[in-house]
Amino acid sequence: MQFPQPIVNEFAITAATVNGSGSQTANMVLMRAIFQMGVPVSGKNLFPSNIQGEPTWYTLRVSQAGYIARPAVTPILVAFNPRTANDDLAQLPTDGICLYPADGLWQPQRSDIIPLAIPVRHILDQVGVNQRLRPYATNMVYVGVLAALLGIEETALLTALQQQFRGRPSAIELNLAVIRAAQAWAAAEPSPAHGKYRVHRMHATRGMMLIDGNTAAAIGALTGGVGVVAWYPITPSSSLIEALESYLPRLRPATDGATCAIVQAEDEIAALGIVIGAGWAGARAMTATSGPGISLMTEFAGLGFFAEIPAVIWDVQRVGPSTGLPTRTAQGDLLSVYYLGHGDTRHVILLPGTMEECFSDAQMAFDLAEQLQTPVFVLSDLDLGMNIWMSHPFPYPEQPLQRGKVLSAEDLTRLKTYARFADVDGDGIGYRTLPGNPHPLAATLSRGTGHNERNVYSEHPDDWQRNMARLWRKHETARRLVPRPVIEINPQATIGLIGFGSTAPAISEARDLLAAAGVQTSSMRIRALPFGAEVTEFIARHQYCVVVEQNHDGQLRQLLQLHCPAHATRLGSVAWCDGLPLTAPFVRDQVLNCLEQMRESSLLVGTGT
Amino acid sequence: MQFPQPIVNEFAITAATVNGSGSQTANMVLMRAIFQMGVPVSGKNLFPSNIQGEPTWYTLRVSQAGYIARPAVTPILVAFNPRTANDDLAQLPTDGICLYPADGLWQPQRSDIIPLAIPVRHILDQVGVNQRLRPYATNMVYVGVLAALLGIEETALLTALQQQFRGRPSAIELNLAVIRAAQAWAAAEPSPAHGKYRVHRMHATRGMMLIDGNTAAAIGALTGGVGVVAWYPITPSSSLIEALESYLPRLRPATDGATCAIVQAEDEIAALGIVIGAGWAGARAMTATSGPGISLMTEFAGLGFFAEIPAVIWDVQRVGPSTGLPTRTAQGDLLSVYYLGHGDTRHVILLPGTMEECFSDAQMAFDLAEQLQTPVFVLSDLDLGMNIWMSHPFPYPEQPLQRGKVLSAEDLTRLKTYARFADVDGDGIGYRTLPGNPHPLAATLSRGTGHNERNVYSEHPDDWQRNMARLWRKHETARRLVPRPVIEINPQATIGLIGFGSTAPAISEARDLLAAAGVQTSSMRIRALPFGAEVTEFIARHQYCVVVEQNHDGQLRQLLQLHCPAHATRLGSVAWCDGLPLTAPFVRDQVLNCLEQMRESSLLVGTGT
Amino acid sequence: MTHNAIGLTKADYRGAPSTLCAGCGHDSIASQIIAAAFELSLPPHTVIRMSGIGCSSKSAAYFLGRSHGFNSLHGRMPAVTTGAHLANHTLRPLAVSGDGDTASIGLGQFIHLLRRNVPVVYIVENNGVYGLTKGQFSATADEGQELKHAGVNHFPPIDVCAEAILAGCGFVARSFAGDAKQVRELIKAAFHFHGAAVIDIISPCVTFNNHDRSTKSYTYGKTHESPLHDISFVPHYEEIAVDYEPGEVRDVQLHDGPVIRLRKLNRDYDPTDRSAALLLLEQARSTNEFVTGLIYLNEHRPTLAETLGIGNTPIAALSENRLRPSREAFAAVMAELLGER
Amino acid sequence: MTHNAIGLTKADYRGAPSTLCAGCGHDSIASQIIAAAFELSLPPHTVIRMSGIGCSSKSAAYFLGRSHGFNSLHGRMPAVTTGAHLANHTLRPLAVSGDGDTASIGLGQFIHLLRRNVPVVYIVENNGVYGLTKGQFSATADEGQELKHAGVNHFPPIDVCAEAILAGCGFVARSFAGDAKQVRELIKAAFHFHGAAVIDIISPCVTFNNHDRSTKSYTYGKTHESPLHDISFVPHYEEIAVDYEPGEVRDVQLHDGPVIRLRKLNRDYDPTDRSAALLLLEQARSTNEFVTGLIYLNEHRPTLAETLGIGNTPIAALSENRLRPSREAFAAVMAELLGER
Ligand SMILES: Cc1ncc(C[n+]2csc(CCOP(=O)(O)OP(=O)(O)O)c2C)c(N)n1
Ligand SMILES: Cc1ncc(C[n+]2csc(CCOP(=O)(O)OP(=O)(O)O)c2C)c(N)n1
Ligand code: SF4
Ligand code: SF4
Ligand SMILES: [Mg+2]
Ligand SMILES: [Mg+2]
Repeated sequence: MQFPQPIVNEFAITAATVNGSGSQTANMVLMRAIFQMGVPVSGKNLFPSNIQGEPTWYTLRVSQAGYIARPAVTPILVAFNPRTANDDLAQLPTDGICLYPADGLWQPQRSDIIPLAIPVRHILDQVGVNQRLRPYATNMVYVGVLAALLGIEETALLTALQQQFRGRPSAIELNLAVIRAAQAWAAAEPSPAHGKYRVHRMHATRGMMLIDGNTAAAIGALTGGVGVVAWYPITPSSSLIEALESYLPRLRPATDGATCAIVQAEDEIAALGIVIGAGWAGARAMTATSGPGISLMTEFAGLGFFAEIPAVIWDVQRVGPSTGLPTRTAQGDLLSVYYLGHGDTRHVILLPGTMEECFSDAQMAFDLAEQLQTPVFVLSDLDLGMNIWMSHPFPYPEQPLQRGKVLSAEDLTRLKTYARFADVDGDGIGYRTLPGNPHPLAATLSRGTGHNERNVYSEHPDDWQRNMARLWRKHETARRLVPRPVIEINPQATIGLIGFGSTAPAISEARDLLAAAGVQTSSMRIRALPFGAEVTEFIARHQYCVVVEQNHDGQLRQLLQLHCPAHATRLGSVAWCDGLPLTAPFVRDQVLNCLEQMRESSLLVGTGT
Repeated sequence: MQFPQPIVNEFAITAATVNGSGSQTANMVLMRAIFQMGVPVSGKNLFPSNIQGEPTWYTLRVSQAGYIARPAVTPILVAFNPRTANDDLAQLPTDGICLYPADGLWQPQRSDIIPLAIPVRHILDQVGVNQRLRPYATNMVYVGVLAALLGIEETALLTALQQQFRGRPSAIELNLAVIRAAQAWAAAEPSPAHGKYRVHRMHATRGMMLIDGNTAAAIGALTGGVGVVAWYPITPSSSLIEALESYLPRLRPATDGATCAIVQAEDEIAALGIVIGAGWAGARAMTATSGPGISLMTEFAGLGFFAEIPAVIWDVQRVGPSTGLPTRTAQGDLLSVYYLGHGDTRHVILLPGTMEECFSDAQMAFDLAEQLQTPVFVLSDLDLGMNIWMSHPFPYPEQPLQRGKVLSAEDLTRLKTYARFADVDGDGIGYRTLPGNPHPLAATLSRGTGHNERNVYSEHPDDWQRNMARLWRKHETARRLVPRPVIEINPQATIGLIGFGSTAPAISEARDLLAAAGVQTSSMRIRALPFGAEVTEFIARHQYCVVVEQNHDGQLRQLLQLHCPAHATRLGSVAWCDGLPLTAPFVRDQVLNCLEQMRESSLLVGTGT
Repeated sequence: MTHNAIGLTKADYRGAPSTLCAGCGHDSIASQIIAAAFELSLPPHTVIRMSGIGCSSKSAAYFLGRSHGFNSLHGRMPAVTTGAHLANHTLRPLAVSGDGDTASIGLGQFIHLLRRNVPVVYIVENNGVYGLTKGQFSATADEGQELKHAGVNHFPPIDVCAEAILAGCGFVARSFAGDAKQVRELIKAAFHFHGAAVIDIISPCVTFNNHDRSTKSYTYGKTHESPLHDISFVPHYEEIAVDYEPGEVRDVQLHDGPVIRLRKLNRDYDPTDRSAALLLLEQARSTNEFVTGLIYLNEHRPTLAETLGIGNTPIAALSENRLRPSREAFAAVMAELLGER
Repeated sequence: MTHNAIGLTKADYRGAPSTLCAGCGHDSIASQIIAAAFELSLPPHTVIRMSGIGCSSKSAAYFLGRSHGFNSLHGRMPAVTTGAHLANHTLRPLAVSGDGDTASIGLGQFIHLLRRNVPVVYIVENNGVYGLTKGQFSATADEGQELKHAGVNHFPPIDVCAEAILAGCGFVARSFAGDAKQVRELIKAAFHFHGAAVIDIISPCVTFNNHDRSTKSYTYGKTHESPLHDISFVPHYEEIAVDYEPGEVRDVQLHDGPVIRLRKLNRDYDPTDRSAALLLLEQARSTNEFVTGLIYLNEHRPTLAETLGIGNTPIAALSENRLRPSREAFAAVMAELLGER
């Protein structure tokens, strides 16, 4: 098993460890170091809903081609969790490398792989790590060994450590010592694992940064003028608010009093209630939650829609229904959020798919919420929100905040008359007056009950019907204002792939794989609901479209079928959710399957209902 | 304005009064009396969300043809509310009769109608009604006058009073005295109003009864074995539970302890939580609510779906979104209930459209909930639930309760092994063990978190995916078990009308009107979700189908389009909601409109999203 | 005086005409809200009317028509009020709620609002029933109480005042809707208080709190089997009025219903002792009395806006340059993320 | 003894292996639940394990594996428990919940459960933080407390015991997870109690309640700027154990965190005086102490099933002929509706 040529910059590593052991830090150091070497990286953290002691896996992909979807195969395994080691080993491809602690009881029982037993205890003894910190320092050992095997540069490691342990020199020192000792051991250890996979310096990551979507959203919200935040902790959304809280003093210092009020509410009902109250009183207000919180917010979402109050709600999706899998990723809330609330409700939803979009949507959500006077949902997910992605730095906004139609006391003096919900401009959007506006005409009593144009309680059938018709006009306005889909047309393609959010990397890589298999495709990544005209056009111009999404029921497909009934039977569905981000080969295979089925039966039966 | 022939048994009356004045009792006496004469009647109570002092209208339709939809035109007006009298008068057709109190300030200002001023004070003086009861007795005055004008028989009136004031002779006496005095006055009063509209005895109501859907549902639930009821008051569902409470001692006497526990919860979240807890522990449990309550139940609905707990939830729909119009009717919760809960959820929904179905669905909901081990929703509405309808008496059930798959301790001893969610029968439904089952294998910890077949917490991707696939199989099983649609095929028809619930009378009358206009139609009344094969077949066999429903967004149409994507463009929509039950002429006109539009553009754009 | 210090008349503090039942206690309270706001010369636009859902909550439409307001969701007004306060802490929320709204569905939000000390004047219009849904028991109904339509209540009542004290509320009072003067004075005092102020006002529901047997009432004189028992008829009642002195006890006959015993706190009662206040409520509970007056006072807690360090300018009025990072601060964060520092 | 009165071993009362952090107070409590159930010889199938969501609620999986159970929704376990009781009142619910689950999101349901007197043994595993979501403050956190990740808490804590007493709960106790004997004895007493029994157990979160400055703690000895501050690393801790006598005061050093002061109630303390119990809690509050032991006892209220008149057979076990009207009763109602009588 000696290989003539090393595989350079195109491979993946899985580190299988125990959560609460600090392995996540080790993985981040590794990822940062490779990124420092200019090589594109992506990482997927598969962690349990638990604080300490349960299995966790980290998959690090290195790809000079820039592929960042979860890899289907990882030829390097760090088998540092004896509880899962046999299963993990079974996933390793032939000729794969398996690192494991020499001191443990577990040993890999496969002859077609390259085992490498690491004397962890010995290395830690060498460095003199105290007993208490050993479980932690153990993880830095595999970082050092991998650094040696892959040829990760010393400067890159140092920079990575500095970024990771910002301003804590003693931490850097300890970790560096462990890494160096492990590196030294590995360098001296004769093993076929050497030289098989290598990281070579590139310049593909220059000017880029590593960030997670929750942090991007937090910075976006602070840039977008958020003034009130109310939230209730829930994985995977908590870190969005916690990032916001930690960036607040730096980005929006409280020189003359706080510029943003953050309140941890007693539950999600209260969280959205506070946001609705704040939006009503004129602040840009937001909350972040996940599935169970969304369900609890249903009644207030309906109030916001019907009383026409701006609000921004981030749903960082996890696997549902119910409590589901709190630490796994999914795209399963699309339908329930779109229709959130009894009666005839339908909401505006933004669907970011990159770090840059998490940042920009966080701002735009406020603009849209205030322009449309309605709750705006942003559907992110655990993969986007909590995993680390490469990103271009975010641009400082060049447009002023769009604060929508608000009448001042002076405006009212000029106008002499005021009706909150009069559709003066024909776009379905009335003019607000903010509480505190002293003009005698300004005050109304906002309400979730039926009302006439002047916001006065009314049970009159016409008032109700007209109001609902106006709300539909507003929905049409929203259709024009939300971000356009990201479309890539391949002129030779008769097949279109449609998706949204975090599946973009898998879909885009799958398109290359499909092309290699002779299937040309165009692609459309939906950026928002309600859909615009481009969506219908894209579908109309392709013979078949396949909607790829990470849920069971094909929720985006359902909404697209409703939007384009004439093309309903030409919309295929690849809907899959098991908590893991999709891989490109899986998408390729499923798309091919789906196309075959569609060609066989020109008459498709619905599965959506 | 003298009419040669009276109009017999085919007309309508609107009584415009003030709520809290007791007029509802007067209207009921009138309705019962006409029903007693064997003539088909229907009544629509249009009341405010208020306890006392606001306008209220009651529309009583008399139809020998058996039409029971809300009438589009009512030629007799009881203008007993001066606040709305001018508007009410404007609705009166030419030659209509307007009764009004002679003592008030208001007088009808139209020359094309027949005014009849009633000396209310004088009549009450005659009877000697005391001051305190006058506002109340005033209403009985118009009953007496109408009895005289329409020729309502004395015995019918007496029976009606007896039914209304069961066991309160002094009340009967007072009311009868007022009615008689008013009758006597009217008989003596020369007026062209005499003899214009008449009630003649028929036998069309023999063996039938008058009842509201909430009472029918309550009797059904008690017949269906309900054991635990948890609820939170909300119009228009409260009377369902209150009826259940009042029939409980008679239908299910507590000879050996209560047979049904009824708890008023602190809110709807708790109400459904109690129901889920009781269903889990083996009781037939139910709640009843309306839109805002449904929104609050979202999280527990998802838990019930995913932990697979039987539960029955009545949604007596009112106008939404949000608090909306609490006392007006709508069919606007179909989509939100179907998708209630984040993640991939879809629920089983029953859709009663008659009193008999309210009764039978109340029983079947429990059977289905226990057979399918899932929450079953029953969507009624204010029109069905609170208005009085004619009904056949309900049949005593001949089938035993269907309690689904439950394993006893003996079963477990025999089986030797147990996995809660193993799909032993291939129908997606596992076997339950009930709490209290002493077998050592019986106990599991139910949960809303991801689990394997043995109901043990699992984050394993395959466990999740397989479980969701099984839940879909269960959904397919539900499709087979739920009630079939009510289909009427007109062999000559190329047009199908589709609806559900309380719009049935308007749709069926509209079919006659359409036929009169030369348009033959078939009809399908959907009885449940998920849809079965018949639904597709019906749609497929008609050139165009028009879905008539009482909401803004055409919610049933959306679900049908998803179910039959191949026919999506041949499904037209008449979706209208202003809080009033639909009328047949309105439906006719809208259907004709819709058909014209569909014929014009063979390529329909979606409006659903 | 027809004009107050800011030149407004009492009419300027009125709202839409009430649609509540004649004689409803909530209307009496609305009148005193109007009177108090007028006498305090509150600029209408500096007050925001907040309410949930119920007859009591509806009444927000019937006073201070020139104040902005939000008639929100059943039991969830505290959250909406908290948000409004955070967005604009220069506005003073005046909240009206019912006992169902506050003590049944809304109990959690009520307590958490008080913990945060949102400076709201929070009036509970307490009738022990759900008026708007036709007379079911609320969580403040007396144990053993019987209502014609709702039967017997078997559960101990929640004492809104005791809960408020436990939650850290610094102004806790109780009154009776018919005691116009006390209601008005308490509302005025509450407006002067710096923090959350709760006033629990017994406010008879003339339509549904009409039982004639109850553990703590003498049977209503007349037995009258008559059409009155028709649920669709709501007879007209007069509002109840009482006027009594500090230290006095007054029995009040509610319409067609129970007698309640009010005990007005002595002038020398010291409301600043938290334990004593709780004890007082416990004692009143065991003797089936309602003590009225200012039960507990403690002005030492910061308001929520103060806790969070909000400055003079409300967040809703912050200019764009304070709502956005400076270019420099933004650039610094980007540089750090890029690893440039 | 290895077998109890019904012939089961302690192992028969165990659950799945715990996945909580080493040293977590919740595990100590789970051990005592197991011990108490074993010593009481409870037939496992007569107990139902009920919980919400959180580390504490997860722990329902780690004891009484042969008892049925429901790990339900965050803050909503009280409702599910109420329903289970109504369906089958012969089962005894043993509920574990967290302070977030009970006092933050679940406060309303908690209080309403107690008002109804559902005979649950309700254990609050109180650590003042949200463990499972990584250390935010809950509503029972001390005012002024500081946590590394969550900052300073500005709001007064909810006293679960005081709320329970106000709500009419007849068995209210407090203990400390490390006091194995007291925890076990209280659990056993609670099982003997006929009605809702609340035990608030201070249960240190070793991972997130790790602040070193706080109004009521002395600074943790070592200052150690080290990789320990890495949020992804959870060091191993031992469970804390204390053993002290009635009447004694004991200061307990929580892991890497504050010191709390426990005061065990005297043997001669009379728990049957409701006012006195409230006063005791008020005093402990003002001296920053936790009194431990049985604080309040009152066995006079009927359980919910009794209030509703449920008979011996649980509703879930009623036969079809009791779950359905008789033909005669049904016919009579139909006849009445048809106007035939
Ligand atoms: C979520 C929700 N549940 C139920 C209702 C129905 N509802 C309206 S008012 C009310 C009770 C009001 O009682 P209370 O707060 O005491 O006010 P009151 O009418 O007695 O003044 C209820 C249950 C609702 N509007 N929203
Ligand atoms: C509706 C809902 N909101 C939020 C969450 C996230 N969540 C899980 S556990 C928890 C807090 C648990 O705190 P506590 O009850 O004190 O338990 P502990 O972990 O401290 O034992 C939260 C907020 C959830 N599961 N459901
Ligand atoms: S029902 Fe009761 S609370 Fe409602 S308005 Fe009438 S008297 Fe007042
Ligand atoms: S995080 Fe805290 S509460 Fe949760 S298991 Fe760990 S120590 Fe226990
Ligand atoms: Mg009330
Ligand atoms: Mg906790």
